[in-house]
Amino acid sequence: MDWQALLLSIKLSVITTLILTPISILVARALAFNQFRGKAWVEALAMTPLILPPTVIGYYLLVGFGQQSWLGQTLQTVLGTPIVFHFSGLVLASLLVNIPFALQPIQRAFEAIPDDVRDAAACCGLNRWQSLWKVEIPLVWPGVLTAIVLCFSHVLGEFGVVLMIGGNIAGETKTLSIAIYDKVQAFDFDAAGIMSLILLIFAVCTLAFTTHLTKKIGVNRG
Amino acid sequence: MDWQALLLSIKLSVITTLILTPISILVARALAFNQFRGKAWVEALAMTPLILPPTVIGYYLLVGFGQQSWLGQTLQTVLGTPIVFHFSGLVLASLLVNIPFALQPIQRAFEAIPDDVRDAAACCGLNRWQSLWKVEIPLVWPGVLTAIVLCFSHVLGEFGVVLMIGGNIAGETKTLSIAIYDKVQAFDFDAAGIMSLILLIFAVCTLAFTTHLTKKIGVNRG
Amino acid sequence: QSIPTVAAAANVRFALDKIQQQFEQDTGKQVRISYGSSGQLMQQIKHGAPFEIFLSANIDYAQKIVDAKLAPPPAKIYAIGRLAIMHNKHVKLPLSNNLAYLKQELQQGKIQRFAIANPDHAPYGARAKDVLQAIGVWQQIQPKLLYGENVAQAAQFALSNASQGGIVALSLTKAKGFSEKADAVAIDAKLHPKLTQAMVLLNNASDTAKAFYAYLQSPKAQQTLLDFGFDLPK
Amino acid sequence: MVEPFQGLVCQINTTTPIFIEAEFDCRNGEITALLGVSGAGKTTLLKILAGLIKPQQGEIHLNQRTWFNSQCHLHLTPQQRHIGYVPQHFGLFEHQTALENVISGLNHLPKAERHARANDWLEMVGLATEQHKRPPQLSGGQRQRIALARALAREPDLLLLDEPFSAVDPQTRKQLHLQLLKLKSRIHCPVIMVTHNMREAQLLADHLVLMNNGRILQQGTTDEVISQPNSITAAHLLGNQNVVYAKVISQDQSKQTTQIQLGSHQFCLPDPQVRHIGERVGCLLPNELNVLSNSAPIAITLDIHCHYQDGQYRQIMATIVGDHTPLTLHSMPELLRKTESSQAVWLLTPTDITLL
Amino acid sequence: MVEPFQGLVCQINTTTPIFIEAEFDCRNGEITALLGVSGAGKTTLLKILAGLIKPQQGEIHLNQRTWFNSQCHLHLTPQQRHIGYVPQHFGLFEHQTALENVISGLNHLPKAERHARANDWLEMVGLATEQHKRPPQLSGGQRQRIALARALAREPDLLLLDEPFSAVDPQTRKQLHLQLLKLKSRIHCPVIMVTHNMREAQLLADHLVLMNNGRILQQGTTDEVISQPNSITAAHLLGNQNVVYAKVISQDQSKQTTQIQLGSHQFCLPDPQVRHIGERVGCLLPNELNVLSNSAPIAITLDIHCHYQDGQYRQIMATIVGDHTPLTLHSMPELLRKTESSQAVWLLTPTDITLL
Ligand SMILES: Nc1ncnc2c1ncn2[C@@H]1O[C@H](COP(=O)(O)OP(=O)(O)OP(=O)(O)O)[C@@H](O)[C@H]1O
Ligand SMILES: Nc1ncnc2c1ncn2[C@@H]1O[C@H](COP(=O)(O)OP(=O)(O)OP(=O)(O)O)[C@@H](O)[C@H]1O
Ligand code: MOO
Ligand SMILES: [Mg+2]
Ligand SMILES: [Mg+2]
Repeated sequence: MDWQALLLSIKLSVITTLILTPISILVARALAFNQFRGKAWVEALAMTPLILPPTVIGYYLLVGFGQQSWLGQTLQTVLGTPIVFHFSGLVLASLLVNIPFALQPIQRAFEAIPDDVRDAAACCGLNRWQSLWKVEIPLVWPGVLTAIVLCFSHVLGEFGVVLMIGGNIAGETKTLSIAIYDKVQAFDFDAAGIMSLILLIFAVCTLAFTTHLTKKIGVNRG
Repeated sequence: MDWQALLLSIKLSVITTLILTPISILVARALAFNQFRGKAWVEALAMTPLILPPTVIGYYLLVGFGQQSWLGQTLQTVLGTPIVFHFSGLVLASLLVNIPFALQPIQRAFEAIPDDVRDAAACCGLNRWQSLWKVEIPLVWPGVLTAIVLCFSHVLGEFGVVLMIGGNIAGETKTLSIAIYDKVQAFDFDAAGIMSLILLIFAVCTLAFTTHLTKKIGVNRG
Repeated sequence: QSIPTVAAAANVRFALDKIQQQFEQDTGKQVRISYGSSGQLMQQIKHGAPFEIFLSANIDYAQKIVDAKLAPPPAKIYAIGRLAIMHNKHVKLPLSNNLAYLKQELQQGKIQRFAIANPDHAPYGARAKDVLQAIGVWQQIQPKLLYGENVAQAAQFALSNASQGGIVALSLTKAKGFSEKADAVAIDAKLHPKLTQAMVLLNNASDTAKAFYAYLQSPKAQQTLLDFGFDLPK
Repeated sequence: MVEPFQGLVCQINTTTPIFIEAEFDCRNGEITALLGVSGAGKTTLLKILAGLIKPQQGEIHLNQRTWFNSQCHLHLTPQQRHIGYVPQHFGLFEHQTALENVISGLNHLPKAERHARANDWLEMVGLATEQHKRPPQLSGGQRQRIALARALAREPDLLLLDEPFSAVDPQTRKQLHLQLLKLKSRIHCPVIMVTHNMREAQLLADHLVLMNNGRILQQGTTDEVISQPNSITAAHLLGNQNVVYAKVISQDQSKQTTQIQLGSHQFCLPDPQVRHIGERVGCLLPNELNVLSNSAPIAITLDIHCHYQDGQYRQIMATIVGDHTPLTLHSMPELLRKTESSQAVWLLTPTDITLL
Repeated sequence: MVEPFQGLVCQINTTTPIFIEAEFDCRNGEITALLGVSGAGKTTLLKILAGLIKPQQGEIHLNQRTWFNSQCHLHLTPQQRHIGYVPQHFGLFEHQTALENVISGLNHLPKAERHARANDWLEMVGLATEQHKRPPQLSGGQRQRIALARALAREPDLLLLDEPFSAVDPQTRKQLHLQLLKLKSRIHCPVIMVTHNMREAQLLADHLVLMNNGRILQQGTTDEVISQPNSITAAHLLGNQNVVYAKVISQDQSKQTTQIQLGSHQFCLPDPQVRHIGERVGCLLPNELNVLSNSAPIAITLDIHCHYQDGQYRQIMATIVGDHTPLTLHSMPELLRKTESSQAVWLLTPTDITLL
């Protein structure tokens, strides 16, 4: 078992989730409550990482954030390190790839808030922030929880993009998923097997939990 | 542009979708209409490929269907070719990985059929098959279409598993996604760029289409 | 008649591409090639990958295929590989064949990222590791190492100016798209054990595969290998 | 020779999916209305009759033919029962036109006849001109009528209607009532109709079955049940009734009378039942404020909260002094003018009040 | 000196989100009922008054204070308007207890006072004992009352109620009506109440506003509007009315009379309006079958489809011979006994019938 890789994966998951969740809450709220031209396109764009091949994402990150690009050079000056072959690059990639996992459940949850509840909040004199904190967030909480669980477990398993822009640096960019691949390449099936088993169990439990949660919410709402 | 890889990817997508769709319709129907113990676990299991790392899936396929395994050897004797590092292996992997993409939308669609409609069908004297063909399938059709589009585009982009059990054989297991990876390794960023662009455009269009479709169904039902 | 597949170590990529082209011109027959690290390919063959020729970057992996009775002996040595140290043209650091500057730059903290192939299953990675150990910087450089899945990916990593270079196969640095972007210097062969590259013709090989196997040993193919910086076996 | 019973006989008893215990029958050509609060099990009972749900015990027969018998493990499917069913939410096939919907119910006819038969029935419910529209393009009332036509066109052995007029505006509802009344003479099967609406039941049904918590609370002819609810729950179900609670003060067993306290009033009523002192009992009061005579022995003082003209009569909302249950009463307008103050005296005889 | 108008004045005109054109006012302490079919724009109008939707043109004032003026680009937010709003589906905060829900509406009070005030109002609507339950644990009627308490506890300047008694059973509804009637004297603000229920409007409202397709069809005091609907649509909205269509046969401009054909009957009616020959006009007929006198000049033959006892009176469903619009009538029982055949003659004077 490659504990360092597991720890790195968990660190990546935690950081990604911590950054993505609050942003997703705000964006999901905006998408749920506002109608505007081209909204379907924005939503489609936000879903793109779900079906876009990881190699394509990897390619664009490599080209877009590599040092040959203007963006990559700017970021390097700002951050002091290059983005590719660096943990910060993985964070960036994870953020990008997990947008749909974070956004979708929260947006659905916001959309499920009846208009009447928001109207009532406004008419009770609650301003936008009070309404968000006291009324909306408690109501979308199950959606947020689902988003967190999905993001977390999905980051844990991210592979293709990391393979392309990570560089497989132990303790820095060698995540559990890469470690498994590595072990398989090096014929160490036993080690790969243990790590796979851990991720498999984690994935099934996660999903049983979220399915259960979703059902419960469905029942409560229904 | 690697046309052979594109063709192979499309072939893989078509075959996977053709196999998966009818099976998913039956399974989704069973899951939607029946309550049984452990159903939440079955549903969680069916969702697992969505968050399970591709390397883990790849590992298990390799171990389960590789020539060193009993199953792999039996299948090889039956089929005449090995499963891993062979097109049939990719089909198997795609089927597995795409279960959630095929099952979810169809199951949701079946669940959305009001009980009253199915009751009315039975009371109109339609037997189970007549009810399925004449009433249920037309009603879940939008869900089936979503499943087809999602599956198709997701197979087109599958990477991690294919990398592990494909073997990168041109015309056999070298899909577009792998071809991009290969081109990047051959420093041929231009070719990789064109292929990435094609997949990107395809993904965005697909999603805009399905989002639009989902919205339209929502409106019709609402 | 299906087209036979050749599994080849990533280091012969550009040379073999050219040989394949020549072969197709000369014979009208076709082969297709899958590149990977030698270890990965050997393991895929053991799991039943339908390759008909295996060009390893060392002799051990080829021998393992023979030992597993998947190919008839002997493992045929087709080239002697050479390593090169390289970096992107934008990296304004000097290169030398004995890596004299590398040690210095490491101490000055000028090296943040340095690419080699994964020594666990890519022979070129293992030899690169030998080189780094030979010049006594292994401990120091290890945390900065980018491991390519195979030597071609290592070269791709090294080519990016997000790294300060890497140790890759000399043959890769001779590729067209490469020399415009990067500087490379061959590494003194004395710094590492010899990269004896061997190939085998697998049991299931078709006639075309056999023809290609023979073609690889033809003078024309050997000339191409020489052009790409390989040494030939005596 | 005695004619065998022609119609539906149902006697079932089950605890899954919910508790249902029901024993009743319905003759061919008669309408039985099923009343009960939401969740009483009305839809479930209908589904059991349809064969959609299998009860645990009991028997169901139609015209001497057995549809269900738990002892012989006999359970005909809905397809075998040949019924007409209008589900609570219509259950229309949204991808089919009105005509196709009706045709879908005609599997038992030869293919050639179906089209003509469906057309006939669409005409009968006044939808001939809408036959090529799909349900989403039709109004609630029109959809309802398609569902009705689909059920009727089957010429079923049993017609099951689950709140068949729930989703339509009052005008259309009136029209549909009229249509069903007209059809009543043409339908030769038992009709079981679920409704929440007392007036609808009164208008259409021959028999009433009141349900609560899966049990039959009371059944009988419509007039019988309405005039004599046998419990407070039944009285509440019948809706328009004025039920208030009173407290038992004393009881005279020999005279069979009970002294009760109603609000701040006390009086004696004939009452065959044995009561405990202090027990709360329901009193069913009349709907009319009828103060013509002065001879009535019971005088109840009412707080009148508001009154308004409703056709020829004056509708009043009032409470008994000392109680807070709202009562709805009507009276002749001239009567109320006399008592335009916010209080009125209601004169009743003991037989006007029923203790439950 | 003239008192300035105390209450709500609304005059607005908009095409987004839907077309709404409305001009009306409501004094403090009075209740205005908004009636209209589903989709008429009632909820939208309420949301405009609440400040949740901004109309394109017009003005809204409350007690001489401007809430909205399109010309000055003035539009107060709901928060600034200080209103009490009970949305159509209550809009309770499901994660909060009944008490917390009411407290949520009391932002304008110092923190220390909120708890006591909320408690008071929960008591007022009879929910003191349920204060720690969350909405999902409460019945529809109880939820309704929490929403009402939350709106009322704010002591708002304007109270907006969107079908506030829609989701409760008839018994609870009666109780809530009574409560609102009692509160009416304590509320010193205008109350705008949406309802589908004519009886409710009659019971509670001082004024009626009838809406259709975003326009005000008719407004006035409750009695006025109910007794004199000014159009067929208005008559339909008022529900219980009997409206049938007749055909204009001829018109005598000098005598201001119109000859119409109703079913298979023809007769002359006073009518100030100019009609086209052959035009379809609505006739508003009375609700009573009143055949006491023989002197009435108009005799209409009715097909009686069914009749049943409703309290003291007999409820009848009938159609005019030659027409198929269902009419609901009531009569004294003894009258109907005379005509127990399926036909009856209805004697009317020309003033009993209103042409629309
Ligand atoms: N399959 C089922 N499994 C468990 N509970 C059920 C099932 N079907 C219905 N119920 C429950 O049984 C109760 C009675 O349901 P039913 O639909 O028969 O009521 P109903 O009398 O038709 O009410 P309504 O007037 O609201 O239609 C409800 O509480 C419902 O939630
Ligand atoms: N934001 C909106 N955008 C577009 N259309 C809307 C919007 N809100 C409401 N509508 C439409 O406007 C019409 C009137 O809606 P509204 O809710 O005001 O009706 P209502 O009179 O309250 O009906 P109900 O009695 O069913 O509550 C409906 O057809 C509705 O679909
Ligand atoms: O087998 Mo390699 O050429 O060292 O990657
Ligand atoms: Mg029901
Ligand atoms: Mg509304």
